[in-house]
Amino acid sequence: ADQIHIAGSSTVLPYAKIVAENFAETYPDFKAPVVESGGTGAGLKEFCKGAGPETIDIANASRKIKDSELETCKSNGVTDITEVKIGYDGIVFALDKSAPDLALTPTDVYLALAAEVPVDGKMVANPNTKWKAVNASFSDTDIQAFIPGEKHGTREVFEEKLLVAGCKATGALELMVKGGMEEKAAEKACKAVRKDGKAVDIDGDYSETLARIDANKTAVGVFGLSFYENNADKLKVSTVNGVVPTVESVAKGEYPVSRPLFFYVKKAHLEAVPGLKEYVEFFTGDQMIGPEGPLAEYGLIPAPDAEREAVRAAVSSWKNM
Amino acid sequence: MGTSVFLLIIVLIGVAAYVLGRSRAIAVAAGDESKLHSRPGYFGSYSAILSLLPALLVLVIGMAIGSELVDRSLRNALPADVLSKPVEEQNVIFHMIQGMSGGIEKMTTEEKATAKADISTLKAILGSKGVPLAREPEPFMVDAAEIYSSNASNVRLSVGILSVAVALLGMFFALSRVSLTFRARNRVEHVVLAGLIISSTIAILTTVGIIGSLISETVRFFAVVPPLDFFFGTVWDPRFSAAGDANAHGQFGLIPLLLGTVYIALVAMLIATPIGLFAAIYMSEYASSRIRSIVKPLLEVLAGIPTIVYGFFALITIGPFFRDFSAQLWGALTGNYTNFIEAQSVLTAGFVMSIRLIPFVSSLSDDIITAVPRAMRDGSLGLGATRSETMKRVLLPAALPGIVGALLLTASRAIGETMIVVLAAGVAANLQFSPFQPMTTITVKIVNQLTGDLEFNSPQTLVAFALGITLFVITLILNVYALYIVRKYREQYE
Amino acid sequence: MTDAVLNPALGTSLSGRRDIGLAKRRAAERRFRIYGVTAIVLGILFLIMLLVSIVSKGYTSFFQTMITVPVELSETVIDPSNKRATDPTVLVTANYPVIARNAVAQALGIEKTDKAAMKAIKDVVSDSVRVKLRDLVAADPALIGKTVPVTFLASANIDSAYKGQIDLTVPEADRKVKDVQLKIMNDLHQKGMLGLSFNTDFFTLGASSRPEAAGLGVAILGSLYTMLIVLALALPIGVAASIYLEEYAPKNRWTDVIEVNISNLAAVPSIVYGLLGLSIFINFMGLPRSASIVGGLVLALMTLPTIIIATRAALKAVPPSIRDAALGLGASKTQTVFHHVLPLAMPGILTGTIIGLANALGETAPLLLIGMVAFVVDYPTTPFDPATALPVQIYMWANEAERAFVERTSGAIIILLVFLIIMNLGAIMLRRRFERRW
Amino acid sequence: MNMVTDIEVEKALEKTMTAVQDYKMIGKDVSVYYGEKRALFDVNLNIRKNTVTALIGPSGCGKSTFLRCLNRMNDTIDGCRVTGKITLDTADIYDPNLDVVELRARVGMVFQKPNPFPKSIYENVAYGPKIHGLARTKAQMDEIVEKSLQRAGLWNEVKDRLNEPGTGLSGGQQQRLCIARAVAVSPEVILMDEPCSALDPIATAKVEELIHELRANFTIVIVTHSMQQAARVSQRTAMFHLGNLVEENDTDKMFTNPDDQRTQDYIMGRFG
Amino acid sequence: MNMVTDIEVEKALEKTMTAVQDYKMIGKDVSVYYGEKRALFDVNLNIRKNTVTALIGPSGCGKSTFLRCLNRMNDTIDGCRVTGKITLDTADIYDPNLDVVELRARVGMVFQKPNPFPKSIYENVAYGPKIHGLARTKAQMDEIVEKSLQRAGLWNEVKDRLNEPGTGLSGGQQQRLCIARAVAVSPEVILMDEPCSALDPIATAKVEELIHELRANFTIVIVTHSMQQAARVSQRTAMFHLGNLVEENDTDKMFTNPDDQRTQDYIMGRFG
Ligand SMILES: Nc1ncnc2c1ncn2[C@@H]1O[C@H](COP(=O)(O)OP(=O)(O)OP(=O)(O)O)[C@@H](O)[C@H]1O
Ligand SMILES: Nc1ncnc2c1ncn2[C@@H]1O[C@H](COP(=O)(O)OP(=O)(O)OP(=O)(O)O)[C@@H](O)[C@H]1O
Ligand SMILES: [Mg+2]
Ligand SMILES: [Mg+2]
Repeated sequence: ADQIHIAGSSTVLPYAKIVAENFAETYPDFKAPVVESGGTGAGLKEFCKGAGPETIDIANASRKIKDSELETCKSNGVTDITEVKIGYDGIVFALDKSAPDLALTPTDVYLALAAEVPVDGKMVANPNTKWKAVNASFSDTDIQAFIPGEKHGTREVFEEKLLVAGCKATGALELMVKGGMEEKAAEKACKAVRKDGKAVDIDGDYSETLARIDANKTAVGVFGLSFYENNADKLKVSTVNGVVPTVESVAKGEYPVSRPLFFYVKKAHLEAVPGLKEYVEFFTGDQMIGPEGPLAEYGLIPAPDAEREAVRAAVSSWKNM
Repeated sequence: MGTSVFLLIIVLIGVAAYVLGRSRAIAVAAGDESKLHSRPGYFGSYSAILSLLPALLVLVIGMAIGSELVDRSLRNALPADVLSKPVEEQNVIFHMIQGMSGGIEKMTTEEKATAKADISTLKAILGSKGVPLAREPEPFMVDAAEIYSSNASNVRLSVGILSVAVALLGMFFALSRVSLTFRARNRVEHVVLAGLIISSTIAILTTVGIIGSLISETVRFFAVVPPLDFFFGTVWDPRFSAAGDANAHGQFGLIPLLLGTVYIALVAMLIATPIGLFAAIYMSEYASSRIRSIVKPLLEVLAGIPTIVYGFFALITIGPFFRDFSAQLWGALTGNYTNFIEAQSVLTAGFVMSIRLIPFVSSLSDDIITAVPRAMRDGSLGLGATRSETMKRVLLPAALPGIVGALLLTASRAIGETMIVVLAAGVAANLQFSPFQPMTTITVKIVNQLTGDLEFNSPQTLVAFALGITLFVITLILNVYALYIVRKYREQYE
Repeated sequence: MTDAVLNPALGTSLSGRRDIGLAKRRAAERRFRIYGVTAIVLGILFLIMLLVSIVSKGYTSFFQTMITVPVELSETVIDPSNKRATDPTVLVTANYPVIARNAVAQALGIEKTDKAAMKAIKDVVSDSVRVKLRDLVAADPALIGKTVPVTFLASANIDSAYKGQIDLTVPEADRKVKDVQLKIMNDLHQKGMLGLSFNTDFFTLGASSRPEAAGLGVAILGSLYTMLIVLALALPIGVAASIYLEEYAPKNRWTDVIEVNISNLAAVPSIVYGLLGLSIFINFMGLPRSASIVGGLVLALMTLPTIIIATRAALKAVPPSIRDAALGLGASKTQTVFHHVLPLAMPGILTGTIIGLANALGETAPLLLIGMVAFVVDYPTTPFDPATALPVQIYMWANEAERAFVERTSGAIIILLVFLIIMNLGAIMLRRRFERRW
Repeated sequence: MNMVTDIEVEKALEKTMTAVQDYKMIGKDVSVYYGEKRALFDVNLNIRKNTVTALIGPSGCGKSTFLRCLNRMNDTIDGCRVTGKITLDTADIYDPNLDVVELRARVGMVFQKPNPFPKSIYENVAYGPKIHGLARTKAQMDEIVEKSLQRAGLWNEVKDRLNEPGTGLSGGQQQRLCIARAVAVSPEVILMDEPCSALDPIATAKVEELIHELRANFTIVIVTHSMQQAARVSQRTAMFHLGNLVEENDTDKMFTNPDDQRTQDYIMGRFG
Repeated sequence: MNMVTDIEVEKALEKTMTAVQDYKMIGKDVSVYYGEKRALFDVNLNIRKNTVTALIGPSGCGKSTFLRCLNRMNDTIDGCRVTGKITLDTADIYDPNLDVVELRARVGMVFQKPNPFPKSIYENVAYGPKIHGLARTKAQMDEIVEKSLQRAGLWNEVKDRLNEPGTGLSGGQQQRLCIARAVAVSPEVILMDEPCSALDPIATAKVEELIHELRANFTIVIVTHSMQQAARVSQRTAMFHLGNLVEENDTDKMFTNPDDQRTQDYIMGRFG
């Protein structure tokens, strides 16, 4: 392998591409890295297949590697892995420019999209069909939401940060536990999304969601912050808990819905693959993941300074997981 | 010397054998080639085959056996403490040594000396040669790697020499057999036939490969999710279990996917079949050759447009059109402007898919109708039948088995279609019967479960393999049945 | 009999009495014909709808907004400490974008100290100018210190704005292109320094995260390699298999199994072939990921059934009398097949091959699993190098966030279609030479 | 062979009749082109009612081509163009308003190569009557089928296997099936392109007899290579050569004392 | 027709010769089955060297089937099974070790329906010599082609368009082309399945003359429907009926005084 080979999350892909391109321009001695997109799972699977010239060097991930995956890795001889957190991905609700404004809270999201909501102290199948029914301050339009499908890492964040939060806030969780459910099961039930067509899973990318909103002007869609910013002329964003999602508000932790993005480096390849070390160092430098870097410009939410320093420290010592 | 050098030598011998065999045959014939049993070219081919085939066989098999032997001796030579480790661990070390041996061959003597002196530098040196090591090498590995690499090169050399010898032997043997009565053509044709047979088994091998590559993961899936729940479950919700039991896995019910698959394919076929068939009929019977030569390729372009394009067409144009149209229609009828067709629906997917299927139906049917002997047409026309009567009563019945075959082929395309459905029908695994509502298909789920951010060894990913094998078996059963029908038709008309 | 002869009127009267339902049948005939025309018109209408929507969106991608200004390749920026003689890397890592920005500023008479204006210029000039200037200087270091006119790309946003694809009624805050940039654009345009020109880069460049610098070069080359492999494998193997099954094979269980198998393989969803390719070619045989060789192998397997089915149909259509003729002359079965039957079946085989190849050319799903959905910048020199393919590039661009990729997506589709049409035309020409009715 | 004598008796009868008969079909200046190539040159040939007209001539001279003009079967050949005028009972058959279906129902055809449909024997024969609606009941259809098969001398051979495919018969049987099929429509004119070239003498004799019978009600044009056959079955004979009509005459005269030298030479076997 | 008299002279000569001639091919207890159906019943028929043997009999009686046994063309029909023994010069042609290609090169065949290859006329004729290596130079091949076409009486018609496709010829020309093609290989035995059924009399006469010429060097078996033709060209005649060989005899005897009643009836046209 005379070339860095990267695979994994399609969320990280655009950032990896920018870095790869700048890397190639800065280090013309090295070939430009090849960046595959196939999803975090597929990327990690390739990554954990073993150490050898025919295996990939870096796996991009939009979630932390799972323990069971790490185990597989280890049993295949991929024991030395360095984890690199590159920043955060903000998750926003956006509507068509022509649609009425929306200012959501987790409670609103939960009441609008959960499969079951508490009504008069009982859990019933979600009866809300209009936003007005969820929150009197909203407009009288149909609830129609395009949310990430289950294959997306974003979905997990959506569930944890909004549905479960809303579930707790409305007291539904309590209600279920009282009703005899175990805590864990109840939490899981909170994450169940209604299946009557009001909430539509999107397994494609954000551009598909955008196309759907284009075709259905009153619908709300879930996007990555960067995608929204690139399409701000068509979309308008909803606040969550009154906070407008921006790179700053997410970075400061004011905006609640975000997730970290990672990549994993196979240390066994560091010497063998020309440019791998340099690539990782280049990536983690402030000229890339810093607040002024091109990734932030594209929509990556930079980690706080301290976190970035920690990442660089981990990289320079090639810290093992 | 590398294997490729030997390969080149053998090929050269083969070329030489051809030339020699041919000229020897001409010499033997002494001017009257018709006395030869076969053309001189066949003698040449015979010699070439005899020198090439066995030699290549020896080369390939020899290399395989040789490397297996070398591997085995390496494994046996591993230190006892390594052998006592778990198998995965052993494998890792084994592969490291294998990798090292490749790297050591590229190292200069100085580097070797450095590495021998200080084992900790080895990793860096090998790295600079593009050989990654999974962990720090140990001294015993270096020795093992050296033995391994010398063994391997010995094997390569001896197998290479052996195969060259076999090639030469084959050539001389072939040349010695050149005579007037020698049936070179028959021999060559046997080899050709063998080649044809081998080609035809590629299909079987592909099937075996598909099943093989699906089966192990499927077994892992069924170890977690009971097959009954999978095959007869009516709810597809991989992350949520029915009973609310936190530890149970989600519901992997196949039925909604299966129904969606069949439903969408059915809608597509219902639209594509009449259009495609009539287009084919028009082109083969009515259209002038000019129109035919324009229309046919135009329609074929439809088949060539990537499915992803159709998907976006459905998503952006057709879906919204159906939705708005239905709203207008409903409004005009009842005064209440709500859409009864969803933008993403069975109808949208079926419709857009049918556009892509039209050329399949028409192109295949056209070829089949055209292949019906002209005398049939003349016979019917000569009796005063109109063209349409001729078509309906004579040509179509005669072409029926072929057309049924074409339709089945098309239907299977419909079932296997992925990208259009993803964008046009949605990913919602609904169990319902309205063509105006979204449904999803098996293929969509295969793609989604595999390419997402899901954990790669959880049942959520593994289910893709179970779905794959299910789809495979379904189409297999369908095809067997279809073939049976086609055969019955064929008997009737032959 | 004699009576009949004596009554010659019988013949005509018979026809006079006869009602063969002409009016009805003529109507039926007309209806039938109309169905046919309707079907064809519908088919072509669909095609036109598709094409119009693609071409109208994509044709603009063949033109690109370029800026041509005199650029001073100032030594102070490129090599301030004059080390290039000893350390040539300075020429490579120099801050070329600044040079370009300064050049634009100079051309418009903007002071370099005007931070806001300089920032605006930064967003007007494509970052790819770095490579452009670097290559220029690297090729001829003597240019350093001189001022030469250079043509480089405007940024994607400016490109979109210049092409009128950006809705300027939207409030400035929500636009990617701000008013300052628009002013710079217009100023440059008025000075004749900015305009559209044919976008050769679109065909030659590799992937890029910058829409304006993204091209199809790698994808075209990758598709080419892939298709050549498919053709080289699937056509001979498919034809060989068909010949065996159609001409030689005894009709028994085994051939039944093969036959069912083949029609079944034609129905296997392409994604499953991806799984096959991953486990056989990459995991088992150790072929490289993301390479056209694996893509070609997988697509060849996928195309094989299509070709076999078409070839068998074509072979079947060759009348047996031709085989009899050759056999009767003492041609062996093999000679009969290869000298007569196969050439006659060629048009049909070609049709099948085209359909198969067209499918393979447009296929995305299996390539997803073998790593060809990838960001590849460098040209593949062999089929073993990482590459993408056209449909994959389309798929990836379709998923890009930046708006400028939308026209490129359509542009790429247009190119893919052009390839398809060229393939089709070639085959049609071949087919027309041989087509016959028996 | 007592059949032959029958024919001779008939022929004597014939002579007196021809005079009063008028023309069923008239071909005037008929030329045919296959693409660039001209296959017929201004042929003027009239077909008499209730007469058997034989077309003879060396191979490739355009007999089949002329025959196929008479029911416009040439329309089905790409690139084939017909000029001149042909009438059927005064109606111009190349009139654009004319329905070729009606024409072909009135002018039936039997081809050189047997071309049964890949259907059962019964369906083969019933096909024509069915599309033209000639039988209203199954019984009527059965009758038509039986009668037609009998006329073609095939009934006894196939009556027990009417439901077997027609393609399973031997070549000769197939051709007779095709004749039965044409006859079943009861056309006014029947065109036969070497109908007996695939038949054995006995079947040939049967067909000749059948032609003889049919002549009472139908007008028949037959292309044949066998001059004996032409002499036996026809009353009028037309001789073609290189796309030209050389001579048309009473069969008797033609074979005894032809007007044209070429005819004489051909019949004597001096060229071809 | 002076050719006929020639033949008669020959025939007289023939008589004395037949006695000394031995058999070129011997068929012993030949039975043929098409799947379940039996088409030939224990036929014992020997083919004499340098003799023309005619096979006659009513349609469907198995003439073609027997003929196709002689060069194993029946092998190509699925489900066709041959029992019994057939030898060519003492060699069993159904011997598994025998190369059927070689057999067919020695026993050539002309079919009932003209089946030229869709190639040029030249290539049609040259194909056989090419695969059997009969010509080493283009000039030799040209000669073979010209000679073969001349023998088939086609040379004058096609000499200016040797490069045009053979399928563009008229039916009769096509069949003569096929004969030329078969002759070009110079086989020992030539099987002809109604070779003249698509030919006009002149071409037929030419072919008959050709058959006559060829007999000097080749052994010929010809299936024909025309008893006149059988009488004209053959020295021996075999009569089939319902898959059985009824009688095999000198042609003269056969047509004047056959041993078998059925032969007599058939020749007299009493059945078929
Ligand atoms: N479809 C066609 N395309 C081109 N030329 C043709 C076609 N059919 C016939 N011809 C040519 O037209 C001429 C007359 O052909 P036609 O078939 O009418 O002859 P024919 O007298 O019936 O001959 P035969 O007795 O051999 O059947 C021939 O030269 C032939 O080559
Ligand atoms: N391929 C076949 N499959 C089944 N039956 C066949 C096949 N070929 C011929 N037969 C049958 O075998 C019998 C003998 O046929 P064959 O063709 O030998 O007759 P023939 O004497 O040549 O007749 P014709 O004079 O009509 O050519 C017929 O009854 C025919 O139906
Ligand atoms: Mg003709
Ligand atoms: Mg026969």
